[in-house]
Amino acid sequence: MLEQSIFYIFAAFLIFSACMVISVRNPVHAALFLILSFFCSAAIWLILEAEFLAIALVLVYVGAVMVLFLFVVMMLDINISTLREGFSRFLPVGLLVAVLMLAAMGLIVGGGGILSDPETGATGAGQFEAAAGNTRLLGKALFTEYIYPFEVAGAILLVAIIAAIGLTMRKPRTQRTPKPGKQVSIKREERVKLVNMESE
Amino acid sequence: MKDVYLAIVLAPLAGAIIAGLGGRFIGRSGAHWVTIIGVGISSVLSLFAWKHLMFDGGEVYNAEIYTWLKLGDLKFSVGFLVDQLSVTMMLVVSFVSWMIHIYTIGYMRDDPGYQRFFSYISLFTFAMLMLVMSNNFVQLFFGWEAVGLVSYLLIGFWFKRESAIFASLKAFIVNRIGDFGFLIGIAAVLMYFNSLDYMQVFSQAGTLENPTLSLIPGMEWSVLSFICICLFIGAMGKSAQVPLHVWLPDSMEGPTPISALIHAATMVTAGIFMVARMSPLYELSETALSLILLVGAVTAFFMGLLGLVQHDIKRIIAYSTLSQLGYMTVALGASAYSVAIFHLVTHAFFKALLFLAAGSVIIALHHEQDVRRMGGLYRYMPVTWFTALIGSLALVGFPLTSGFFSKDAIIEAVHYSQLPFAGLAYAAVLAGVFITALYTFRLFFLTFHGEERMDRHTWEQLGESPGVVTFPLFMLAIPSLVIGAYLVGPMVLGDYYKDAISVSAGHAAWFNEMVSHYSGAFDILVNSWKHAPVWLALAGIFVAWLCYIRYPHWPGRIADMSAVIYRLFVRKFYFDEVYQAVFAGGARNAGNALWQWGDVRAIDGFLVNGTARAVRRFSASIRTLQTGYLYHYAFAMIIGLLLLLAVFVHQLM
Amino acid sequence: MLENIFNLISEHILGPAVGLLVPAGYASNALYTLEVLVKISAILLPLLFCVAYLTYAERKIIGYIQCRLGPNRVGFFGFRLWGLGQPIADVVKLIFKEIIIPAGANKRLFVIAPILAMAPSLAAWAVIPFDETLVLADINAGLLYILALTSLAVYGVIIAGWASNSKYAFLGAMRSAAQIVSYEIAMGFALVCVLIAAGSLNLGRITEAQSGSILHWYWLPLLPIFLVYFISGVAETNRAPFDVAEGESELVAGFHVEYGGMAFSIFFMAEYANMVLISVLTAVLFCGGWLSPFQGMPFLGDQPFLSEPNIAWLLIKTSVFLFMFLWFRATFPRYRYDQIMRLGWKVFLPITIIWIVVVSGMVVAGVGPWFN
Amino acid sequence: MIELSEVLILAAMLFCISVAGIFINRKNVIILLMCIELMLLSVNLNFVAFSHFLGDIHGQVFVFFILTVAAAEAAIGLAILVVLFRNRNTINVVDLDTLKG
Repeated sequence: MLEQSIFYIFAAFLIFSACMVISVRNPVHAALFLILSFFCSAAIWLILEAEFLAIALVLVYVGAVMVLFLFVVMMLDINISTLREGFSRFLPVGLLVAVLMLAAMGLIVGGGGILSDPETGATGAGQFEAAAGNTRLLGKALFTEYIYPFEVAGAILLVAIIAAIGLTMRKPRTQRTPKPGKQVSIKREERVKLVNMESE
Repeated sequence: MKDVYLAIVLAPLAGAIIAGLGGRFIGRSGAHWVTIIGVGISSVLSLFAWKHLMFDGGEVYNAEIYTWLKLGDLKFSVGFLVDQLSVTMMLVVSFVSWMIHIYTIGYMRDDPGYQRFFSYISLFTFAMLMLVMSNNFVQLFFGWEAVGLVSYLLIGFWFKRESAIFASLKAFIVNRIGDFGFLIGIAAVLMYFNSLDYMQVFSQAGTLENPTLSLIPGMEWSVLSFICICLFIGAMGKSAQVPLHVWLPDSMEGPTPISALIHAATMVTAGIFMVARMSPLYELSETALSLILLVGAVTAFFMGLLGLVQHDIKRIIAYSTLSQLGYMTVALGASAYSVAIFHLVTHAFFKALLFLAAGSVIIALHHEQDVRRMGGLYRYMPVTWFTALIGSLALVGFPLTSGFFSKDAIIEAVHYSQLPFAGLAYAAVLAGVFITALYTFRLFFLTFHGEERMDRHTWEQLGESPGVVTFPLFMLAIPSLVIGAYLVGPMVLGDYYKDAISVSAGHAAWFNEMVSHYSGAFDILVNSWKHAPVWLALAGIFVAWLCYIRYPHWPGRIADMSAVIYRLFVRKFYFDEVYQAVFAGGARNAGNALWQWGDVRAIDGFLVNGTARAVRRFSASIRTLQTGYLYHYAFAMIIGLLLLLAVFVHQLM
Repeated sequence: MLENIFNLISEHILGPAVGLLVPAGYASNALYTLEVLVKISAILLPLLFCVAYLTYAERKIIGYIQCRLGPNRVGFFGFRLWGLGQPIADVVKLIFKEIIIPAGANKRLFVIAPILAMAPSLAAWAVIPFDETLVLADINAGLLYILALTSLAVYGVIIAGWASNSKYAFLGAMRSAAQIVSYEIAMGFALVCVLIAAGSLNLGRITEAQSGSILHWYWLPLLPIFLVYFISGVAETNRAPFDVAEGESELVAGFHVEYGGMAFSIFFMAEYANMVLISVLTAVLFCGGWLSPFQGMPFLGDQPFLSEPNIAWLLIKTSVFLFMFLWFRATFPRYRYDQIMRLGWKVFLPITIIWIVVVSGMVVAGVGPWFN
Repeated sequence: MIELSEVLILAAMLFCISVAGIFINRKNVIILLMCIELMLLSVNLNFVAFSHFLGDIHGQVFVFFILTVAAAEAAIGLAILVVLFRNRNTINVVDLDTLKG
């Protein structure tokens, strides 16, 4: 009962923030709402007993990826008004497509318990070992069964790092630093030129 | 004897190499000395070999010297077959060549390509000797091609003259056509006899008399006829028989010694020699013999006609060469191989003599070759006049000269032959005698007698040629006079060739009938007045006297009266024009068509650029789908997803 | 002891109150909620009090270090009492000051920003174990939770800087954000070392894993990590010598230059609360938390009071680290910005990564008294 | 207790909202990226839900990997965006059509 109400509250927040993400004018606000939606889904994942992933979502997405997003959004001097062109024009189309898709998905989901046993209606919910802990289970799966994909994921991240750096790095500007030794050793003749002029 | 034969072949080669590669070091005199000595060695040794074979009872030499390569059972080798036939050829070739070497010293005195020229003619001698001494088809083909190559080099010797280059190319290409047939013939020999050695092939020849092959379905050809005709096509090219004769008159663009050596005495006789050498094969195919007879008759008659209207002194002789080669071919066709070779020998001497005499005239007139600008030269060049007279009489077949015996023998041999076309050939060669006499003495009278038509400058410097020129003239004039009388006994009436030439019994019978009328050279000479040829020759000489000495305005009038025929002759029966239009033009058109349609349109246009264009057109239409706007792609994906979902829902329902 | 007090309060005050106010069907839920709220306030109220007096302590200590007296006027009821009334006076003053929102500022975010800054530093206390049993939420992934919340601290700064619509504030915010994100990585890796050593993410477990003696605490086997963590903590809180986000000399006051009154005081409190949090965490993770330093020692270890685990030990350790924060501020000059980044990326990160390998090796090999 | 379908419908709504977001914010690359993040979030939500209701940890493993790849994607996407803005001075999708046919 409590769990369900918490789920609904977060779900409502999630939907609200997602709607805001796609509809607000300012990209900074959109990013902030996206952060909120990540938070909400992290909370939902917690309810669904995926603690590690929930925290990882916050850690990775909210703590790192979205900071990057905000960085970029804030740093780039974006002309918002031109980007909003056609918003209202495409709103009906977008809504139509979304509604159609939602209807289709709803038909599929509502078409009958996808996971439950057709006869008993039982699901496997709550079958995780209580004592083991989500992180330990996930770690076991990752480092035994999925060790190879895990390594590949690491390689992908490495490539992403290199790519991001390679794309954005600019050559350091050549700095002109004063050299005191040279400044001291300068001679008067090199700098001052005496000119004889007739006075007018 | 092997060393002697090797020396005969290699001495000219050594001379050619030294003169050709080292010409700069040994200088002009070094070049002519080394080559003349080389050819002299082979000439003297040939004489020795001839003597050895003929009088000392020497064995026929047939052996392999060197194996070039082996392909399974097939063996390509260098070997010599020196029998009565080839030793005769060796003697003639090397002797004439020797004389011409000496003559060249005088003729080419001022030419910058002196060493090169000596190298070439020496190399030519080597190639010709290789050809005649060969004991297998590959070496024959090697010599065949080598003389062709040297011929090409020599015709184009004055490579700055455009006409010379054109002529050399023409000779080369026309010879290629003949060589193609020749090569097919050799390939067929290899295919059916599985050997390229003469003796092995000849010994098996009888087994192939009946088998047939069909190149075109439904047409059965005798294998042997096929081989013989193919080989004869080669001979047609080399010996300039109609219709592959067109290169020979043009080859007169080369220096005169070359005209004498190659295009009169030696190379063009290669075809005659080859057919004679293959007599065991030809004897088995009457089809081939008939064809030879026909071709020879046509060449002998019609090419002689062309000689009547030419103005270039060398070209007149060249047409006479064609005509005489026709005579030899006719003899071959009549199975009178020995007579053909006999005429070959005599012709080599007197035709070389005529050419060299013409060359002497040309020297004296500062390279003026047009007979209309000559005349009355007998006063200034008595030696040349005298030797040229001997050569002309021999060519005409005046009794007692060598030409009389050989030509008479051919005419009689054809007379008794009973092959198809024999009658036609007989008429042709008879008429040919008259024509020969006519054009020969036309040339002679125009050059040496009558009005002096050369320009003043030339006239002032007229004089006899130097000794190196006149010496060979004498040396050739002697055999031109006497060799016929000397050789007619053994060669025609006797058993000179022994096994070198084989004639089938049926054909031999006709020939023996002819032979039976005579008992010796004197007998022939005495009975000559009973035969038409002598009277025809005399008539020809008389007509020539009438037209060019007595009434010089006649020829022009005759030409005007028969303008059509005259033009036909002047244009050489339009052979060149037809070839130019049909073959050269056809090839050019075919090439153009292939280029325009095959290359530019089909390959470039359709296959290469066409695919590219198709891709470009296709992609141009496809490209409009790609707006480059991110959201269009996103829409596409989303709508695709929606469709997928719809399908899924539909299935679920 | 504290446990018992709480139980008494729950039984005798909360229970009847809920019974009076809430329908019977929801009573248990309501009671539970109420209990949690009470617990939260039991942690937070002392914390805020602590924060208030930390400011006093800072001024006093730095004053003494700099041969000054520090605040010494405001007292209670006419007594000066070494200026102990100063924090109270400050609070009263700030509460009654008007909050000025600059023109062109994003009003809502401007207001939310200080709360966002404050909230994570308070929320993190939920998993801090004061005792074996005395912890608000004894969750398994406690360390991760801490990590996640510390990473959220950056939002307050960023939003404050952006919403102020001022270039100084924005520059400070950007600096702060980059700095926090950078040091968070070093910090995260340091925590990974700790969790490898302890084999648990639960902070209580980690503390217990260190029991034995002062030499069993993780400061010794993880000495480089201990230093890295603490220094990164200083950087995370934007304290001197890493306080370029405020950077009075060039940015006036950095991200909160436009703030005044209570809004400013909340940023101020957030900063100090963060300091306390880092100090507590350092104590828990590396210095044995509530464990006695005299445990297992000859002579002193036999004393019943000295050797027993006690919340007092945690408080003492925390105070020591807090003192170090103040000490740093009084001692070190401010880092240049590129030096800060260099330190974070090129020094701390490699050290932590190498030490992860070392610790893993030690754990596998079962080195010393720590990893058996 | 929460039903699986409740979570799934929540995820579906989230997905559809992000689809709508892509439609209506078609010019702003940053919002598009955010919408993609939202989509991934909804997918992850599904995975977590299935994992929970099946009692199978593998769903969460997948979420883990998705998070990894999505983080990489976001990093590179933003890097590209920054470079884009530096070079073209705009992030308006309409102006970024150099690759069109």
